[in-house]
Amino acid sequence: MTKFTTRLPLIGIGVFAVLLLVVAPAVLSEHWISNLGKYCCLAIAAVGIGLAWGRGGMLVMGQGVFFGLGAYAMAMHLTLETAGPGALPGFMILYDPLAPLPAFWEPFRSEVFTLVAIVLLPVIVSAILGYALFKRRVKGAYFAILTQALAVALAVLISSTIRETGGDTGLSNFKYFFGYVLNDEANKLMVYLIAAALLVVCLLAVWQFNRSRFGELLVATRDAEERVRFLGYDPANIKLFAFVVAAVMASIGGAMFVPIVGIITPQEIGASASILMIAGVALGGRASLFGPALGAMAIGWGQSSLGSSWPEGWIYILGLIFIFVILFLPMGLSSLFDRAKGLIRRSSDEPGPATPELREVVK
Amino acid sequence: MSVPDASLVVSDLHVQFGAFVAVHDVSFDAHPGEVRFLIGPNGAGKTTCIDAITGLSKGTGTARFGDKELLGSPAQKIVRLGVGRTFQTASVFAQLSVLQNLDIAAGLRRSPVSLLRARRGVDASVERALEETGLGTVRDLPAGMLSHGQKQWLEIGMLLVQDAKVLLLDEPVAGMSQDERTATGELLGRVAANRVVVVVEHDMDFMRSFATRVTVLHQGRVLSEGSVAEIQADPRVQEVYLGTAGALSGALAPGAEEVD
Amino acid sequence: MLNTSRRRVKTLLATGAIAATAALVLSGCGSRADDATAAAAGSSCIDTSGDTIKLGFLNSLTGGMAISEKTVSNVLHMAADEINADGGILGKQIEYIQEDGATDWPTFAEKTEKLLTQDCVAAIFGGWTSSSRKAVKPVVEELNGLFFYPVQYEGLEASPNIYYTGATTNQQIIPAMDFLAAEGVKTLFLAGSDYVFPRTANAIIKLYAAELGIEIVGEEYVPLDKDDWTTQVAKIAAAKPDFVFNTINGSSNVGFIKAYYDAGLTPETTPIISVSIAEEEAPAMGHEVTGNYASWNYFQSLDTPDNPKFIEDWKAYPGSSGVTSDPMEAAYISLYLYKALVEKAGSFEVDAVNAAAAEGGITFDAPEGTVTLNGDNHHISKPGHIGRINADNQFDIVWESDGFIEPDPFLDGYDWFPADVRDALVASAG
Amino acid sequence: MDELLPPLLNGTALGALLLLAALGLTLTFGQMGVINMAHGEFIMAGAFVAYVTQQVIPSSDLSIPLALPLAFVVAGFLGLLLEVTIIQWMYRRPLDTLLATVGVALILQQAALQIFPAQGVPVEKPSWLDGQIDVLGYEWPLRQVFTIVLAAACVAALAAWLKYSSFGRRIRATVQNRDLAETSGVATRSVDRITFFVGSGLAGVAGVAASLIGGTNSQMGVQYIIPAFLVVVAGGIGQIAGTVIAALAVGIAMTFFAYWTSGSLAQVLAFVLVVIFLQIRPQGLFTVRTRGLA
Repeated sequence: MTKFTTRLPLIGIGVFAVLLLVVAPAVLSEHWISNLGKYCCLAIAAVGIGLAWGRGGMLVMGQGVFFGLGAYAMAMHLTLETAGPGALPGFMILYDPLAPLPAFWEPFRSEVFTLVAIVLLPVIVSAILGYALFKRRVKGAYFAILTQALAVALAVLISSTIRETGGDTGLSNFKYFFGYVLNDEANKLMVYLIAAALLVVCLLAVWQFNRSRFGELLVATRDAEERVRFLGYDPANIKLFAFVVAAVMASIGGAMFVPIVGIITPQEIGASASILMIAGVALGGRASLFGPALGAMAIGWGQSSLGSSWPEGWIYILGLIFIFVILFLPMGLSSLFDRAKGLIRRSSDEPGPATPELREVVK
Repeated sequence: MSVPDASLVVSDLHVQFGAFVAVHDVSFDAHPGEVRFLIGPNGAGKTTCIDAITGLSKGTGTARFGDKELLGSPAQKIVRLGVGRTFQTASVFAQLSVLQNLDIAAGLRRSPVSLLRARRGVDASVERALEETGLGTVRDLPAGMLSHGQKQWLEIGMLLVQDAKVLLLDEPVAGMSQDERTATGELLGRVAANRVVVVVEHDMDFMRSFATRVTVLHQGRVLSEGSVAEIQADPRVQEVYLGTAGALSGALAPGAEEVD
Repeated sequence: MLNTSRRRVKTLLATGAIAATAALVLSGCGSRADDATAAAAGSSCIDTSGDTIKLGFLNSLTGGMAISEKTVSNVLHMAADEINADGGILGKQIEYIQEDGATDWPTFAEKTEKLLTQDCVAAIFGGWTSSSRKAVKPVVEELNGLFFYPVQYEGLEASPNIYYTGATTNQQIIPAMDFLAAEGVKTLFLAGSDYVFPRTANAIIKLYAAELGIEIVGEEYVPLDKDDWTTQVAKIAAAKPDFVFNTINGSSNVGFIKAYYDAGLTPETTPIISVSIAEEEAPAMGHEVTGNYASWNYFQSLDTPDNPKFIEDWKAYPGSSGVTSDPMEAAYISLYLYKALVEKAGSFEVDAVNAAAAEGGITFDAPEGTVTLNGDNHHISKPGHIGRINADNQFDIVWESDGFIEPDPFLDGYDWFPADVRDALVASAG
Repeated sequence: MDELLPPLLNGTALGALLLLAALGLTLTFGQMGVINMAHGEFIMAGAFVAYVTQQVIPSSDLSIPLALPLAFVVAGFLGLLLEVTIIQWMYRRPLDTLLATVGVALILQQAALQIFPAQGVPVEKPSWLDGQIDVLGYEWPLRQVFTIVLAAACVAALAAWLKYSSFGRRIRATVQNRDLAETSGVATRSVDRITFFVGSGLAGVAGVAASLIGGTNSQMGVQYIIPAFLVVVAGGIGQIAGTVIAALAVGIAMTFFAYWTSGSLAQVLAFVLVVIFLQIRPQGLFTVRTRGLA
């Protein structure tokens, strides 16, 4: 491989970072910055899905669970910060004004605890869940359906625990973000930049995973799990690691979603939200580095723009994206890019070692 | 007979699927320096024996490598004890290069943290395996593009970089050309010098050329055991093979049994 | 595969650069919680120079809530067409921008922001669920926009930037309880969907029931999107209450009514009073709902001066569902109320509109009667009505409140509502 | 007994409804490995067929019995259309069928929303389903009995068809070894299509039953899809007996949970229990040894 092609992904991340962190704030209106921030959050979750599904073969249909863990951890902190020291959040008062704050809320008054929880909660939950499922060799459709069922279960649970979690209406009306007034253009830009920077960091992390031995092992496990076992590795551990990383990314995406969008409800973590997260990954290219992030952003943008001008049509388009991409472009739009690269290479009479058409179609 | 530390000793191996007994009290041993063959007609239980020893199927009885009991351990633990295997249909990681395939095999004893770093340079063990299997020229090719024979060699190479002390090979020469068979046989002879090599095979010519000792299985039981000359002379073996496939040297349809 | 150590350094550099950028921004110019210079409300960009005025309609046209919200969107279009035909607002034709909330609450927030900052609409009309309203509320407050919300809700809320043209609890729940007391009901069973409106409504019902001497003999909730009510209905059958108070929302009502009918419970023995079954919803339940009650402010069967024309216009309107109902009537009111406010203020500016509201005296001859805007809490006065569902899935009016009921979202005028709860709620809302 | 009888009977009826919803999946998912997320929308299609039939034949005493075979055929043809246009290209990557059919589900929901009145449509039950029967003092609604009878009839018909018809043998041959079946002269393509037709058709029948129990609207399919898949997975893939037991177990458990706790918690508990159950028996209640957790 040439130096250039091995560096291409890094250059890409660099360009992407400049676009997000420098160009976008300079040219976009406040409204579109806030939208872009939302897409970034979804893209962070998508990058994790790309790792777990694209590289690891685990169709994670319940990423809403982890998105929700991060989002609710953040939202609980912001709600308490908004309520002020010692005060109860407004929605709790009606049902029982004298009862204390539920015990599990109390630690979220702490900024440090909240930040730690955003990372640690998904690690704990996904590790337990993943350990149980992967050790029992649950995979494929079983895995997809079970994770989806858990997302539904969590959404229903939150909807029905109104005093404890705000229920169906969710948590909203946040005034402060770690001491900063949210209703302030400069602070909004800061929140956006944090989300965008986190997306870039996640891309770098996945880039490093993909080129590491672990990345090779993960692909090997996806394609021939038993073979990996007979090379002396426990495939469960390999998948578990990717699953946990994906969960943490979903959680971080969820956490940043809250200050940017200003509301989190069980609907954002339920079945259809979880499936929508997959849509972008499938569109962009599940196994590629940029595919999941760009795909998620494209879906978000489509929802914002096409969903405005032609709402019914957007649902049909979304449905057709699922069908056509999966049917004709299983590796997403990024495979078109690869194919184009192959064409260019061929026309310049420089046969590469592994031209794209030699790659096996994904199983 | 004394059992050297590095020998594989299987005794009273019994494998049952529901009511069907696939392997019935099979015993055999294999020692470094010999190329040990397991043969038998379709459904004799050859592959099932290997499956049981390597943890793919559940079996009772004992299978000891040195003083370590293999039965009952998970597959990946058995591999870590130094017992490796190949499969009837060569299973390599088609999308990864030959080098990456070998590197994954070599990574068995790497620390988890080092797994998170990119590969730098090529391990000496990988270089040796490339040389030994003659795959050096195709090292950067995706394994999916290799010929059938090359894939089998790659699989053997993966066992070599792991420094497996027991190699259980399931029909390694099926579908190979005559030249490739000879090359494979010679490779096996070389690696058997300080390892236990057990080969499950249908190809009788290949067996005759390279086996040092042979066990014949029939309907899950040991029918006969001995040198190539001894088992060829065994009337029971002749009967089984004449009764099923016509002749001892006849080509038995490979791959039609025990597909999992 | 070469040159890796140098590349790793670069990775670190890149990560560091991003961290530095973030840190730089963090320490930047945004205001902190303790800053005296809290951000000023967003400045308006409403364009009044031309002969049109832009308004935003925000309803779920796709997703689960489209079932209900499509009608609201449609009637808003009808109201806009009517007003335009009549000369517009302050002589300007309404140019409405329809947005889809897509049954997704963050989308409601996003579209609100878009309508206010990109399209520069003068006001937004729509929403249905409390979740959608709660998503919109911080955005309109921050950007100082106007939002008109047309659905009955759980009350206990007030915002300078929201006008509520649906009923608050003292205009729907409390009249229903008064009706039950007048009927001599002694025992009551509460059945609701498991979300904020039924939970809050039932909390209030329980307080008021204690005051009225009505015993609550059971309380059951089922998730919003679930049709299966058999277990809960079996409990109702076992509890044998005089009446069932139904706060179920959406199509889950169909499952409830069918299970109820199946169990042999009838309006003669154990009638139901509902607060979310209207002329739109009743047909989907067939004859099995006939004979039960609903509490609303508006019914199609109301005999008021302005109702016949409203019904006639709606039936003729393209895309009409053929029947009129309370939420759509409230949406219809909302646009006319806005027109009245603007015309009184003589301006589309939000602060001017709010000032006009505060002055009081804004009325509109609505299909439900002449409603008056309360300038303090931005709700409107409404008549309470109880209707009984007849075989045509219309409602026969069986009870009406003593005149129009003044809106009282925080239940100030009701001593049985605990003062400490009210104070805490008002404090947290402010 | 007084306490336990109503939830037990109600739970059985709920289980029967789940069974109807899941039965088609034992064919399309169990036998063919296709994860059809539009199965819930096929149920919806069946319910709308019941409505349309009722518009043509106003007497519900006649229209509902007539709607059952009609719904079977309409949903079956929808399934056939799906198989021919999309699924047949994807047998080698079953996991991807899940995502493609999510798209189909979205489109069908939106189409139903635009074709039919948004609020949903009424489906009247036949008058012979009015009333209750007395079971040890509990007035058991006849409609619940009907659901159970319908589910039992569908299970019996499907099981007999698979077991005794020559077509059933061909399905089993195709499932066990597609290549071998093909070389032995089984037209696997037509087997695929007919299997998908019947599996989807069963969703249509479930839709008629569902239209008598809850609302008939564009969103109705959503609530069935996840429980139906859980039932199939818990029952053991492709196993009718396992599906029957799993459906009844989930239905009864959910009803008892709802009886003791709340409707919301019942759903959460039921889902979590199935996940835990699959920890203990990842292959489900019953299992064919040759099939892994693919």
